[in-house]
Amino acid sequence: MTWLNEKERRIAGFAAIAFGVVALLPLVDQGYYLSISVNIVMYVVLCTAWTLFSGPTHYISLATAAFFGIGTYTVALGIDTVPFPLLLVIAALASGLLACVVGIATLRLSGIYFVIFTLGLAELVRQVVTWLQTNFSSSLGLYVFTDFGEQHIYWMLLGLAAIVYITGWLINRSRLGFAMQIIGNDETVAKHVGIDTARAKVILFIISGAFIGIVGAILAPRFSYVQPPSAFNPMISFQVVIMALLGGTKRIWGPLLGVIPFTILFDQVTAYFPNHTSFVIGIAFMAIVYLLPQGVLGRLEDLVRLRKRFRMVSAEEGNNP
Amino acid sequence: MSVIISGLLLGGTYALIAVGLTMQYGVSRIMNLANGENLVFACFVAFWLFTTFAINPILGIVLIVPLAFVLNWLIYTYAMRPLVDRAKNRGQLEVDSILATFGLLFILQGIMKLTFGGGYFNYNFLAVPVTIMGSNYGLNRIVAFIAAAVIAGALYLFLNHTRYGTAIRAVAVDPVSAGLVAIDVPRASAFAFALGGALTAASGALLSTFYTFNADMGIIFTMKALIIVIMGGVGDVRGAVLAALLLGLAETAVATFIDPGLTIAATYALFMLVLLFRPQGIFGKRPS
Amino acid sequence: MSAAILSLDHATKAFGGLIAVNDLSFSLQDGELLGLIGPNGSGKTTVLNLISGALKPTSGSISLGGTEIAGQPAHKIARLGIARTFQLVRILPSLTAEQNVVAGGVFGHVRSWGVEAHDRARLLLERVGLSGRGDSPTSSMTYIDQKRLELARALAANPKVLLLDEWLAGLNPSELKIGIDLIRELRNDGISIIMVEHVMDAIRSLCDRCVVMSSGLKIADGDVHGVLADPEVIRAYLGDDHA
Amino acid sequence: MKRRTMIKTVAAATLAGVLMAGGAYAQEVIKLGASAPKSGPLAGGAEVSHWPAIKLWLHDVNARGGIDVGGKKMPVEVIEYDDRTSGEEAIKNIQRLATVDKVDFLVAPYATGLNLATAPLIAKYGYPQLAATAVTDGVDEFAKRWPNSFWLLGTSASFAESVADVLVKLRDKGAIGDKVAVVNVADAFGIELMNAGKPAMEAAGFEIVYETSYPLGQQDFAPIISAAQAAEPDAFVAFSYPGDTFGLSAQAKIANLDVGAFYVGVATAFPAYLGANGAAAEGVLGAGAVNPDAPGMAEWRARHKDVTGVDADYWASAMTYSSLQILEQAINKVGSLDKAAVTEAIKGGTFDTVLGEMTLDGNVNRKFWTVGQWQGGKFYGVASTGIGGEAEPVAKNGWE
Repeated sequence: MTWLNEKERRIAGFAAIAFGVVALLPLVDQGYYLSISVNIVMYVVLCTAWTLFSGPTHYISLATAAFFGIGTYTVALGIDTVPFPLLLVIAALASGLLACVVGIATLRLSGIYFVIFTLGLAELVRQVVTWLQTNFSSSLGLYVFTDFGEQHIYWMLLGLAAIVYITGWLINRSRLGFAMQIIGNDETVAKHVGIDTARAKVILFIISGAFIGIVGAILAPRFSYVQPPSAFNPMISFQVVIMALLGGTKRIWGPLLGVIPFTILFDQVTAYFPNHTSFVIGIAFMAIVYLLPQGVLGRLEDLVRLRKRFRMVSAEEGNNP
Repeated sequence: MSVIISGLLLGGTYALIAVGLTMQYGVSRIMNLANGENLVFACFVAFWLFTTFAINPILGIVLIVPLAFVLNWLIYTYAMRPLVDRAKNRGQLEVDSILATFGLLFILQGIMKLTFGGGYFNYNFLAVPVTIMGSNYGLNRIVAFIAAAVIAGALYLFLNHTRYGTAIRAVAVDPVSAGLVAIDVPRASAFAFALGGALTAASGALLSTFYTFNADMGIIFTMKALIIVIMGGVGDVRGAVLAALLLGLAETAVATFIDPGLTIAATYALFMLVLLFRPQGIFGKRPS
Repeated sequence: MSAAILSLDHATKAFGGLIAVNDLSFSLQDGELLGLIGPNGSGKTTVLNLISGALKPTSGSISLGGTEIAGQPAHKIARLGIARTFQLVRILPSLTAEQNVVAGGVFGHVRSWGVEAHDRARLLLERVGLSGRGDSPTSSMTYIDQKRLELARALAANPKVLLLDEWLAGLNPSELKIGIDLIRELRNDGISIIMVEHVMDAIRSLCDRCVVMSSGLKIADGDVHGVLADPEVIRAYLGDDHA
Repeated sequence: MKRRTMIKTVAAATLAGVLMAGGAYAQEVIKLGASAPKSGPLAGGAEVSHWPAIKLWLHDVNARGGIDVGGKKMPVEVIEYDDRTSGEEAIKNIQRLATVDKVDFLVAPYATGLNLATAPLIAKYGYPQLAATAVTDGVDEFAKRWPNSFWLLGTSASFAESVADVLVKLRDKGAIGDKVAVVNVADAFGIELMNAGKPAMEAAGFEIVYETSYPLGQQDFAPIISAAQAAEPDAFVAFSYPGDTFGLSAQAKIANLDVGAFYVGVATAFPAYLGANGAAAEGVLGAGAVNPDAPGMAEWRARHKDVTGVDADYWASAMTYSSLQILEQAINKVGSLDKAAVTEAIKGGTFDTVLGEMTLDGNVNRKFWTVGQWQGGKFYGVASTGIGGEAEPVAKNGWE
């Protein structure tokens, strides 16, 4: 492949090996470690998809729960009649469509309106779904019975993670990615060099939303019983923002650095302080905000920069007789 | 007619929820996600004062407000100031304050859970019917509505007819220029944040007389408050009150004439319309 | 004389009660270098903003080679072949110099991408006097270099009309000479240019024609020397006493 | 402190002694895992009906020296996790309990959704799942799908049909006429009850004069109550959840809704309901019940207050406690901690619980309380699916 340079080929190789190794996990453990890994991979995909849009644009989207819930509901409604892979496609289309409508309506506004509107979007969709079901069907809860075990969900999520990373990488080297970089630098300049900034943002929002919808769809079989409050749980939106920002949104693998420690931290807190979860999480959270202002990624880059400088200094000193 | 009165009463409640946040977000630039927790916390304190010492909640406000003022002042000084100082631009501060107050939300929630547990609480105060034009309304709601009017009115007078109030409005419009005309911006911001917190707490005490609350409910209030603040125009008391009343009327009308299942949908539809046609808020000035 | 490539017809822009551009009409001929001058606050930058699409005119028409562009979004106008620089230089700080220039060409009316775009960017950098600086971080560049870079970015779009907003402001005398020479070369290459400028020497030595504005109105339009001698123009610049 | 256990002082001392005696025996303590909401939307309910009941049972069983397993008394230790009212979290907790903590048995999660979300996993590990707080019409299907699951609290259909029966009784007494206003919360529970309740009431000759649903989390009930009032019903029925149960009642009282029967759903049986409404609670009908005058019940309630510091509710608290009694008796009968054997023992056995004798026919408890009523400061069961000992329903007589 001529369109990959040496370095890229090496990274791709490492990534492929890493994915391969991680994919072997269900063969080692089918219990708790698999469960927490499903959660980790799920949030990795959610946060990375979120970052695809929010990283370059700096718009904070709290609509994750809405897309996720739409994905979950797509599967819950269709599982008995439609083949699962097709449901994943429908989930992607449905949440992408929602992202498109919301994006067109709100992305020309400034950031804060977008935050509030997306915050309410999950509630809105949840209420509309509830209302439709109340008035046009006999029951609210839907049962999703499949033969999928945790390991199948895990593998599907891993596969999706790979697709998200590849998509992100392709976007970065495409005109769209370059356009987003310019928009992130200076939106006025972006417009004057001919970039349709609104359209670029909407496209990214659609891609991001579609991926989140697929995650919701993949996760649906994990909950045998789907109902609006669990499918459109606003906590998902918040956790995604927090983990992604914690990791760092400047690079596509930034969120990974947030999701892993955060999921483990959350889990340990639940285990060690079941009665003080909120309190301890709150403290941990404030500490993160104050101690890691640029996220783990920022801190890591600082360290790398420091080391480089240190090396240069010591090299210079070494040259002195 | 009863729809209008019910709607206004509900709107009054919403106004109470939102005026505090409009100060905190509008002036201090802190998008306080823990606003609802602050409110529920006050509910609990009012409940505790009422059930333990038989102090009536209206009187309880006298105790709660200064306490909340000091507490919020401390929160701003020790938790928010460092963020304001290190933020390079408004966007950065927005992100940081969202994250920090999200942590604060959990801490407050944790404290409430440790002290009161996770169960539902309510108590009876002024839950007596008052008949207006043939329909009954709870006296506690009417009291809350009157209190909302008094609070909003006092705040409006303070902001528009006192020296310090004018300074605070200046900070709301442009902190940098305000600093140039010798306004102590950090102090004004801290004051506005503390004042906002105190107002929210006062609302909590009033709301506790007719809402059933538990430690997990804060976020519901925060969401409503945010919508109202944005609809009204950030930092604009008149706008917030008007938006609150509008929302109260719209929700009641939808619940009565269309379907109670669509009230949230109505809220967002209204929100969206305001955003599309007057993105600067009801009274906000269009930036040139 | 060749045909007008850009023309404004009764263009007006009002901000609330303030009329920044009042019923302005003029046209730019193909290959012409037009100076747009006037005292501070007379509405010159607003005119550039109207042409480039940063602002929508309240009324009137603006056409580029016969196509109506008034009120079109900035990105569409850019794609039709109008490029600009900014009064306060706007560099894309996280990109390298070469990427900055590439940015100008990727989305413009001649859309280049990939190796070809980078080759072109290097040529343009060379042309504005930044050869071999393609990989340097933009934050460490001097003011004149940032201005050169911005110009290269505008040229990357291969524009039909180039708008220069006080591009020569803030340069020292030796830099100024380099700058003037550079603009002259562009003009000799046949690019149509409108330049808003306060540096009168530059206007005198470069421009074919001048449009003078005062308080949003056009008060003079014509040959540079004639216009600068017009009493009304002098009054606008210096006040009634000097007329 | 890792894994806050709820062992009380006496038991803890015994346990410490046993542990210090050395690890000669493979196991001395029975580990019981519990994952349920301590935060999130359902925490409010779990704090009333779920956690205190576990605490009380643990106190009781350890005060006896533990569970008698094949002649040896083994104290019980509970490992608690907060599922934050989230299915993902609940699944992870169950995984952790089963594979990391390696607990011997589980307390079933709280509420219908979380029980169903975790059921496949619990089935995979073979624990008996005694769902004491799930009300759903799928009980038989679920019992078949997961043979280790047991469904104790009843079905929505029975709950709703009983409401119609109670209304018929009241009509026969002349307390109410034919006009009924029905509202429901737009959640699984509310909708299932509405779907079963409406036809049942219509079949019994009632006329539905007002009908609507409202979303979960609704806080303002003035429009609903005034619209209902405008329809001039004789009875008001709300298939509601805790927050709305309180809200509807408060609004009905303020509006002085003049009905002969007032029914609200979940949380009517909470002690807080009486606390909030005082004398106005008298005559209010609600979902679920117990017989507070049954033998041992008063004593049990007193002990509940004593040990946990809070009052038991008049419905699910006792069922949660009973589910643990069933588990204890089944372990006792089998004489080992073998999960499959204990599950089998639960299937075939008859158990002595605080709610009386209980058998699980096809993994389902067929005898349960469906409607209760506040009468003289206690919540009496007025309808059940054949338990016996029902109180007579009385007319709601004003709000003073």
